[in-house]
Amino acid sequence: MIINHPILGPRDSQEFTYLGDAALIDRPDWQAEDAADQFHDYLYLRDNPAGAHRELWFHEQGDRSWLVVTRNTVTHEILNVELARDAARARGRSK
Amino acid sequence: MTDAVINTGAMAFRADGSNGARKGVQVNRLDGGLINGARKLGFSFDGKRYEGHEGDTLASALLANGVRLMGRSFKYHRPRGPLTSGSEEPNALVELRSGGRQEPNTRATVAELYDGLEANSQNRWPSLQHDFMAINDRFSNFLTAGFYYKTFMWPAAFWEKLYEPIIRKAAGLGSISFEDDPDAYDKGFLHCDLLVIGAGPTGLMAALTAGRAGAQVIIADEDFLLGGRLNAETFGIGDLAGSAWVEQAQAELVSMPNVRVMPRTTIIGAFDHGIYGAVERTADHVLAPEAGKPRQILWRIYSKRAMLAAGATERPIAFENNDRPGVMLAGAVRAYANRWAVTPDQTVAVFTNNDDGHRTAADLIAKGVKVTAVVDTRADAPAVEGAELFAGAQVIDTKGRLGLEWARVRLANGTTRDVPCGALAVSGGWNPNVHLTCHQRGRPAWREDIAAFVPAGDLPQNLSVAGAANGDFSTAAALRTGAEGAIAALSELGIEAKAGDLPKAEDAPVNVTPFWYVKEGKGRAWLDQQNDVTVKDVKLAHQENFRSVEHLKRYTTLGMATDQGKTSNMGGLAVMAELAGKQIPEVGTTMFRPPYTPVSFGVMAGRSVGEEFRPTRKTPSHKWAEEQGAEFVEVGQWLRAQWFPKSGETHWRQSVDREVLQTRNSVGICDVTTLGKIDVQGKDAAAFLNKLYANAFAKLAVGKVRYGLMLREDGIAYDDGTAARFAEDHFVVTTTTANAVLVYRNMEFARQCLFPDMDVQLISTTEAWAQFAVAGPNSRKLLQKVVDSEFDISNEAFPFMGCGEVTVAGGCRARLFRISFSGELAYEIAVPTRYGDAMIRKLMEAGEEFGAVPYGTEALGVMRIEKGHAAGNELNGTTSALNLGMGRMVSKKKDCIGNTLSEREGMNREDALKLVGFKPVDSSATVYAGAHLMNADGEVSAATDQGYITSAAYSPVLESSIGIGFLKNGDARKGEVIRAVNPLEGHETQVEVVSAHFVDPEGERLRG
Amino acid sequence: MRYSGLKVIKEALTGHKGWRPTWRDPEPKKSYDVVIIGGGGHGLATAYYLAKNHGITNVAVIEKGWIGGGNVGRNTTIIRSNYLLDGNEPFYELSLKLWEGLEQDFNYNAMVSQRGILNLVHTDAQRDAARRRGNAMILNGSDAELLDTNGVRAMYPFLNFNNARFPIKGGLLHRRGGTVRHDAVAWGYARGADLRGVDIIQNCEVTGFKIENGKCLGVETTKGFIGANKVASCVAGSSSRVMEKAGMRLPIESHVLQAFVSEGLKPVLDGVITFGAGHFYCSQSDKGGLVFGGDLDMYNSYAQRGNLPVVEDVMEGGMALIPSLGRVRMLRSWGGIMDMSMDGSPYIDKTHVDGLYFNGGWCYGGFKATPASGWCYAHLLATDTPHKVATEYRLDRFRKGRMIDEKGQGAQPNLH
Amino acid sequence: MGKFDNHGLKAVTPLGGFEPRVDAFTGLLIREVSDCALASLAARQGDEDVLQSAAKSFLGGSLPEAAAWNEHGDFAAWWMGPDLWMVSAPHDEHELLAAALKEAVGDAGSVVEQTDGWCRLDMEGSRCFDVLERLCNANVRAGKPGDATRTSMEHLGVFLLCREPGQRYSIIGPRSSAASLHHALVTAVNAVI
Repeated sequence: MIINHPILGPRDSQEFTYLGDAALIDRPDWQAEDAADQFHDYLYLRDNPAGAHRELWFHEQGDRSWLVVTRNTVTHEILNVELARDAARARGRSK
Repeated sequence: MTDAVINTGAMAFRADGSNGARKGVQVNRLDGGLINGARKLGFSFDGKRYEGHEGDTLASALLANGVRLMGRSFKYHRPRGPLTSGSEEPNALVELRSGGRQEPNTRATVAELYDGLEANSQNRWPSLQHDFMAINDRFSNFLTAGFYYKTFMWPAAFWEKLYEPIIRKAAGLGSISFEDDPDAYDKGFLHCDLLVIGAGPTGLMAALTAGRAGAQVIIADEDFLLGGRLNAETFGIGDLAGSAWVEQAQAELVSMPNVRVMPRTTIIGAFDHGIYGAVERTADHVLAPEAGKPRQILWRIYSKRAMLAAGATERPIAFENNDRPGVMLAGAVRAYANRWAVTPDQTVAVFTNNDDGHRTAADLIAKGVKVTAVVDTRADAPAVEGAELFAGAQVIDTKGRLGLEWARVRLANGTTRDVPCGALAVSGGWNPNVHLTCHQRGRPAWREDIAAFVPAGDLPQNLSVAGAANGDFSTAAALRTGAEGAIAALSELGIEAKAGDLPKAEDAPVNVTPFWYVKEGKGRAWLDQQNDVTVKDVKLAHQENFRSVEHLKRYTTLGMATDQGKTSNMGGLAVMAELAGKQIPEVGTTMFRPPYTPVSFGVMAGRSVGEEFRPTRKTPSHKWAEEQGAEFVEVGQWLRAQWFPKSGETHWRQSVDREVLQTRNSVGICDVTTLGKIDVQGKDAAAFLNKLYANAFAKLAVGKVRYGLMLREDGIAYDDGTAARFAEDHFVVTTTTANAVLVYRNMEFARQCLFPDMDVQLISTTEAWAQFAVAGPNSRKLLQKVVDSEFDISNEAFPFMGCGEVTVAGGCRARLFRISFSGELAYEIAVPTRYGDAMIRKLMEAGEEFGAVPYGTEALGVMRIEKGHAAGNELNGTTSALNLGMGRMVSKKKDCIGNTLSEREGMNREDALKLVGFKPVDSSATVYAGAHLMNADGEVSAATDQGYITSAAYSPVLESSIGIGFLKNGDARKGEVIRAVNPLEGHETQVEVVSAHFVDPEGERLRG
Repeated sequence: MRYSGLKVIKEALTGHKGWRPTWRDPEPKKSYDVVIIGGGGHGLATAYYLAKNHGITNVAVIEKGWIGGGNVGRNTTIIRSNYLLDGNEPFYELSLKLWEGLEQDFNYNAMVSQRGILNLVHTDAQRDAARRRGNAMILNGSDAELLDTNGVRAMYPFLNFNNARFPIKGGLLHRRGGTVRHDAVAWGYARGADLRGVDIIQNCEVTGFKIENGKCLGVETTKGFIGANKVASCVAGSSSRVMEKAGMRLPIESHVLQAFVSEGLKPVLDGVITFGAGHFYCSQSDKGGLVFGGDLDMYNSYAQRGNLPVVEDVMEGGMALIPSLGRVRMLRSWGGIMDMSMDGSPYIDKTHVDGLYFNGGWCYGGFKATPASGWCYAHLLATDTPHKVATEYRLDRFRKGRMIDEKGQGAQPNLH
Repeated sequence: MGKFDNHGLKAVTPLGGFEPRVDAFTGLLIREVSDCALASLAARQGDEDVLQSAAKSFLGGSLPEAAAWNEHGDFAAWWMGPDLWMVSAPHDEHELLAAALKEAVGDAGSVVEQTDGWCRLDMEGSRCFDVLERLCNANVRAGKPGDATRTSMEHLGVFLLCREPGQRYSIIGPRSSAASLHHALVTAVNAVI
């Protein structure tokens, strides 16, 4: 596979390490009332779609950026790639 | 691409029509052809010596020498000759070469002849002519499709003891030598705008069009001669003979620096996003590769656009005894005649359902071969000049024990005629080579007018198909679609290519009347020649409800042969369709998966073999350790010294005991460079580490080191190490050797994905520093001799868990940490790696007066077990901080990765496993890591399992074997005697539960 | 009809006219006691054991395509009972015991062949882990032997003992492990279930569940609504897609695993060998092909195909282990969808919907589990209590912190 | 021996010698380069511009863009990742490069000594394309001077710096695997030449 890195352009997916669903960015608040449930759902449950899937790839043999890649799990077509840091901020994560 | 490598040797004799040297024992050699009659090549088959010519394949040379019998079939061991002239060959499989180079199942039809070639037939005993296993053929009525599912079940034990060993011995095709392959293989990467797959008229025209437009082009063909069918046919292009046009096109392509021409290169698979796998056979056409040069190269081709111009494969017609040596595809017979100047026999008959078969007859007649009949299933078959035509007729049987002698023909009027022939050229029409279009699950569609599947549906991204591969069978269509395809592909890349004038070429329509198998006769008609699948087998599968194409293939093994069904699938589908009263596409399509043709293990492994399987990481003291005669052990990719034997020591335990005792009594030195070191800086560095470690880090003072435990988000401990604070905004974190990469990755995840606004910068410095542990009561004294005197490293000035920058050996920059894994007064000292070799020598020299010893990973392991320090065996991915006895370290006052989920009920059971120590009641007994723990009394079973021992060692200090491990509710059971059972090796040891801290439990030594 | 050698001879002599369809192709009835979704190995085994063990024969197996067309039709055929953890080993030991009597039981030769599985050991830590595992196996009634280097060499002298990057220090041998002719398992169970009255309905896709007041009443299919007292999902790689129709999110990700077969060879490898230092395992089929595989492709996928890097990785492992394979050719590759669970262990459980049951999350270990999976799932469906060897396979185990994590990799499915 | 090398410890090169190793082939040279000091330079959040200008005055020129390298007098730098560079200078004169760089950028950047974390092998000669295409997936034939590509060769992550397309490259890989990297290069050269 070729991942179109937002900074570096097309790079072979072999340079990357795959983590999984980009929802792993949305780490729950540890002080929430139902933190235990939220953490369970966060860590263990997956939409696992057959189709567009937002997922985390780490450019380990490259510039060490984490990327959020939107990829079709049926065709492997890559629909969008963004820096995970930007995606995380867009989802309201900070410190 | 100025260095495009191409063997143009074959071109030199393209026009060479001389045949003076060819006759003689090559009884079936004809005139003309694209072989070099002037260059004779000697070779052997089954020990018998023959001669062929440059440009021959093994099959063409054997045919020239009158040899039709080249193999035996899989199940019935029927005698077989070549069916084809290409890589789809199912019958003529041989063992090529010998010794470590012995190569089973090589298709004689594509094995390029070289001087000294050695080949042997396979799957026969004692000889190809007299094969004992041919007795199976007599019992074929019992050995029908799937018969083995219905029998061999009684008595139950007989399957493995009797039936299966016989079957296994009889099965298989070629054999390996069991010697290591002596050849090297390479891998590489290529990039292009347009990859053209296949160098027949379509591919050549596409490459010319794209090359002239200045695009980066790669054109690859599995054959050693470019041109595809043009080499096998007599019709010309423009004013030139087909092969002459090829020569001209090739010369132009080779002259273009932007075109890479790759003969002998098979595109094996279409992978995601335009990546193609290609195997280039660089030395299979010579006796042995040059030293250092590869036999084959696996290229990963990154293409922006690709065009499949792979042509088509002819399909046979099934009829009774259609598998005798001499029964061949008509296009193959034509190729042997026109390209290789060979006829399989002096008398040939033709059996066809389309016009293509007639070409074979015409070409053979033109070459002076006697064509005894053209049998055409079509009642309106066109006339043939020079041979008798039987229109509306069928071949219903053949005869000839080890080779075809005659064919029986049912004429249109119902009578039969026996036609003498040593070869029968059969054409059932052509199947486009759609294989690569299926590699990403694209499903071909049926085209009625040519009675074949063509590419359809979702093709691999950016792949187009042209020419015969797309069902456009004429040469003119090939040239046109090749050019048009290239133009279209390049225009998508913004490259303008021009069509130019296409040369004139034959443009015959496809005249085919589908005809798949002859229904007459009680005997067997072969569909899959290699696997011996017959029409009867398909009928039986239908009768037993194995009616989908997938069930059919699996039940009968149709299409599972080394040709991957290229010559058999369509026939099987057609028979099933007819039986089911369905159209062919309703029964199913056959999909193809990579590789297009089988690929060797060697080329897929490349240089990753033997000791080079994976890179080796060496420590800074490696060379010195080698000089000391150290034994090394693999720790991940690192090689670490395991122990340092001294003369007179005959057992590793002696060395290890000595290293431990001397370290504990005086001082020992160990290279600990392999531990991961990650530099963490930034305004939020402390807050960041507070998130990553289960224990608190925010308040660690500058100049101090703290032990830290990292949890996964699921609350399981996965790594531990230390973090040293060099400044308010600067830490150096250590990880275990095994987890260095993982911890660094996880830290980046936290930094970029979880806490993107924290000001933290990370970088690995593992390799930048050579780090040595100096441990033992004399470690300070030793270091005081090495650390420059302006640095006070006394206990007061440099206390336990201190860290700082110093210089050593008169000004060399160093980092000093007062940390201990051994439990002794200990330090770790780091210098820039380039000085590591000198540093170990310096340390040893300074330690001489104390009797300093180097110690390896074994002694390190003993000492950490004596101290009850967890390592990889304890941090095994299933243990929590609680299990490790560090439950209280997990801060409840802050958010850190893993703390929420570590509170789950199942991880906090009352009888949770706890890390404790074990000492054998009988001090001469041995404790084994991996033993399971059982109560003192009661049954030994899984149900009564109390835990397990994770690590064990002989402690020379305690003069006893000791272990640490996890015991249910272990910390409340100290003093209890239980059993450590190891039924695997027949041991059972009574052990006392003790603290895991065997040596210096109060930790006084490290603070001294 | 009973299969036997005599029957084969009789048919051979009478033109094979007597063979009947191995299973019928009935039209679906309006409703069943149990509807099993998924005509793979597990679904068919469940139907078989429902009928045989529990006398429940008013059962339909509904299959989207052709039975046996999923992972039971594409796997590396290995059976074994060499698990480490209490939650797993008794289950796999039951499975292996069922394999051992399976062919006589369902009267179909699936070529269960116990030629042994050898897991190679390269380091002391691996030997410690192998010892713990071997002991766990023995304590659970399975078999294990710990070999040293010479023991391995005696079995397979052609492995790389000369210049290996990761020298072989021994291995854990499980003699009762082996291989099975995978397709035959599906056909054998199908035949056995069909003979007992189970309806096997092919080319029938489930399009939805009918759930009213928290109770599942049946399934909507491409052949219409089929009512059921109990609906049992058993669809391996399609688990998430099917259960989504019942409103469930699962602790499952779908990944692709590739496997490979070489051209046919005269005998090379008698048993199964697993090379822990590289990602490679291999056996040789009765037909002569080397059947081998390695790691997942690592990314979520429903594509049923993989990519080149893993092919290379696997074959590098093969060459590193057996240097005489250099000239052997890989003939075919394929990719299956693995429903990877969050701890590498499966689920056999009720769901929050009354009458709806779930079996899945088999990762790439589903084939060997087929008999026990069917046995235990049938038990759960028939009795509404988990079978005693499958009590841990609960969907809520993560909520409770009771993971069954053989590999110790945590909640990252592609690492199991 | 440089001015900071006047102590009792003698340096060895990544390939283990006292002198850098040179391997000569017909038309191609592989040269170990061990006389460079290296330091990584990372921008602190919010201080990216400050860092750029501080680095500019220290180096005598701008830090390179993504996937590029450049040199200004004694100093060279290549891009390693977002807001992260490696700076290089002759070791004899700049053994304390990291300290000097830190002083120059102050709190705007994080600096880490990297000198001995790496080994560098320079390849020079006309067959570079043919050798490199057997080693890494970088599209070297389309490359230009100033490219700095992170890629891998025989399972080793490396930086590939293009000095002159087809003619001169620097390959910078992990120091502990210097021997494996060197072996991979020499093997590839032997396969090509």
